[in-house]
Amino acid sequence: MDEKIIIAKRIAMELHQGDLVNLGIGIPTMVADYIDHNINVTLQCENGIIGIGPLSDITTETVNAGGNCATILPGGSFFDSAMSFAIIRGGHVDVTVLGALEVDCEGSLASWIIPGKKVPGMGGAMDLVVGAKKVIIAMTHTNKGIPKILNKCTLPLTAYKQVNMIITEMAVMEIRNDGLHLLEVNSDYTIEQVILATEAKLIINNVIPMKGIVS
Amino acid sequence: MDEKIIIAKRIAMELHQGDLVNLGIGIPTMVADYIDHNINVTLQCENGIIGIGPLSDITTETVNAGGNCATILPGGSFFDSAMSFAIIRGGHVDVTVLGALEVDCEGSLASWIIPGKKVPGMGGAMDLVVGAKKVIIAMTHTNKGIPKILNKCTLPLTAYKQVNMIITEMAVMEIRNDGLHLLEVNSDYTIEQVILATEAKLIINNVIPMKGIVS
Amino acid sequence: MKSFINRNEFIKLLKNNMSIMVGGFLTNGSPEKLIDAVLESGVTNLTIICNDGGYDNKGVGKLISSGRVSKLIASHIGTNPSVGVLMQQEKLEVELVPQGTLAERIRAAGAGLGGILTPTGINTVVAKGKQIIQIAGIEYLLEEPLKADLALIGGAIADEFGNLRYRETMRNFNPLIAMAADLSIAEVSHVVRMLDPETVITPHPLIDYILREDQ
Amino acid sequence: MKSFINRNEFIKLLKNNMSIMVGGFLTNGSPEKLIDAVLESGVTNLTIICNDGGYDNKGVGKLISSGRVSKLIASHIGTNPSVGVLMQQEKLEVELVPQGTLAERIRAAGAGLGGILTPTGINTVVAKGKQIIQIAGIEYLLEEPLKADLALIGGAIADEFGNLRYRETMRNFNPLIAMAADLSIAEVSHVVRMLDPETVITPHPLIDYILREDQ
Repeated sequence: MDEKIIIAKRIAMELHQGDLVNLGIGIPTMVADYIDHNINVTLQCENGIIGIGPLSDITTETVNAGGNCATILPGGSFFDSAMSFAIIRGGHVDVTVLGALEVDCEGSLASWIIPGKKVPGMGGAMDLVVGAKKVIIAMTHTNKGIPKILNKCTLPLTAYKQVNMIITEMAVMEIRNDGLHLLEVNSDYTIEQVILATEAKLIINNVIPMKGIVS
Repeated sequence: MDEKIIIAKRIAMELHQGDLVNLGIGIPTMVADYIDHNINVTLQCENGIIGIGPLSDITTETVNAGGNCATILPGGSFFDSAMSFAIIRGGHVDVTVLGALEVDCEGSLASWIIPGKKVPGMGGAMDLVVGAKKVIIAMTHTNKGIPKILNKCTLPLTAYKQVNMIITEMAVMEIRNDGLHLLEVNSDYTIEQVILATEAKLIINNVIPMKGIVS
Repeated sequence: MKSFINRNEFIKLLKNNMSIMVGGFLTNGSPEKLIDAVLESGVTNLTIICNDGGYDNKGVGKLISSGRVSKLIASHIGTNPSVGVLMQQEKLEVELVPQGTLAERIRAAGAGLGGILTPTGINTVVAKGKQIIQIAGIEYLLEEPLKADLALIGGAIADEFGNLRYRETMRNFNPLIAMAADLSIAEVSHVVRMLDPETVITPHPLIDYILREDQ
Repeated sequence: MKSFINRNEFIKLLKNNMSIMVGGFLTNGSPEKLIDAVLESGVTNLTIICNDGGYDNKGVGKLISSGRVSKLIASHIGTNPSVGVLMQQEKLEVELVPQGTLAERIRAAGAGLGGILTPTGINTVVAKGKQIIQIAGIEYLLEEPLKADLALIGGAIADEFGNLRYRETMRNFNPLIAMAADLSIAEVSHVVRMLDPETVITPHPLIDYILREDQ
């Protein structure tokens, strides 16, 4: 199974009936395809829509946060950017899923700038990770072997101590008060491989096989 | 002519084409009846309406700031209280007309509380006088002979240095940087009578008869 | 949205000492059925946050007159004589807040802001005990967010998803309180299948329950 | 509302060194005709405030690529390569603002607030040089209002009074900038006699001019 699909499928299992969810660009967007059809999850985009549906082949004036034409599902609504971020910052979004360049064991993340190289800007990410009740990072475990899960982020932060979970193709990790817990490991990998691919110290108690992977 | 009508008629002359205006309860409400029919003035109420029209004999869900059933005119709109006060505080209201218990020559006013006697509350008055571009006080010149236009307000303030004009049945006064100017006097009164009825020092240069009074 | 509930289910959510935000402006847009249910429930020692004290026998005034309210946070209390009487008897504590500040403090709580800076109330008793911050040479009061346990919303139309619209000036504080309480419950005049996404005022994730009429 | 104006009358309002807020999110809801007119006018050294840098040949991106912009205040610049190039050449100054903070700073200017306290950006470079205020034990950044000389609004429907509606996600920053600039000009797809007062998003007193199509 493609590693992006592994990540997206596992994250979809973190969504629950009635949740209002923001999915970032990239792997997070793919999560929508794997949500359990028996539950109602409402997706919102920070540009001002609740109830965003699948992408649209025809040009519409409904766009997602990536600027791509999309649809609105029954029960949806449109609003302005102040209302959108009032909803986000005010804690009304249950889960936000986004990618990151680095995450650390304190739950800080870096995702919006590589000084001297690339400055896309933070967009709505800083507000989303501060405001959402649960922040899940969706990313490949390493950057071609170089750890991205660090003791301390080296790049400029998107937010300090806001991440709750990290889900990669190798493992599911949770940030708790005492540090970064390894909860689940993809059975294609050993715990040792995960430790090696992770700079941050992992707290290991009761590791189970990563859910959602049908081998 | 009734003194309330004198005040309302004169204030109506301060309104100009395109103005967005808030009229308080009492004499200010009467101003609406005397606006020049050749100009478009839009009235708003702080409970969330632009384009409020005459009172309604039948029960409606459109009420004015006094809670009375009213109508909405063509071009009007409804919105919530945050938007309403964004418009008010943000300087988008051209003129606000309200009553006062006391006004002083610095432009401070007191209108919402008589300690130990009456505490109606400030409602939207504090925001209106701070936010509107022009603040006009509509009131009788004295309280049964006791001056209400003072050197310094004695009651708890509604706002400090926000009033631009005071219009009474006796006179039209303007608060400028150098003090309170007497601009117009109702020809039923002498300048001396106005001075006697006013505690605050009046700056008197070029007094003309009060406009809008047909003797 | 979670679901529709009936009067008895709503009453089970109520507890003594709760803080309750109630929509409405001089009872226009007031959720009378929910207020009646609070009255019937017998809960007491409530903190009520509402634009005004309503009338003796209408709106939050019913709760105040019945002695169920120990604290009222409002901008205006002049229409309900019970408020003044209970204040004098020291049975009711009243915090008067300028209307625009009240709206903005509620919005701040719902929008995840730590506070707002307003010019309203500077140099008045409203400023007492509050931090004053100077921005670009102008003084502003730092006003803190206002949250509640419960929001009782007077809506007009709900759809089956829980989206809300209001009618005419009934909107006032209703959309604001929907965001600022731990639990938000709306009563509406009628329920439709689906509202136009362009005209939804309160998106369904902000509403927890809608009162169902018992026949 | 003042009146309808044509392209040439609009161009006469433009000056070098102006600060201009432009609606739109990745050009969805972007006022392309007004932007083209700004381009045609030849004005330069502009400060542009917009959610993002648009695309090289679309939205505010057109102004940036043409070298007319000396400062850009935005949340995201990754979609327009010109922005990065001009930044490196030190021909363009960029201030990156988190999207929710940008929306709230613009709203604060339009609503007469001296600033807002947000948790977004705490412990990141966004906090640099800004006042940190602790409320109830939590740290917030004090973010100041953002005003402009001109707001260019991408509307959908105007009525003859100047009230505006938007379409789908085109709403985004448009209603916010309408309140925060000295002069606000909207372009719309069509004009109707009168909008339903319940569905007006931007009330007419907030709009100075509407662009009339030259045939």
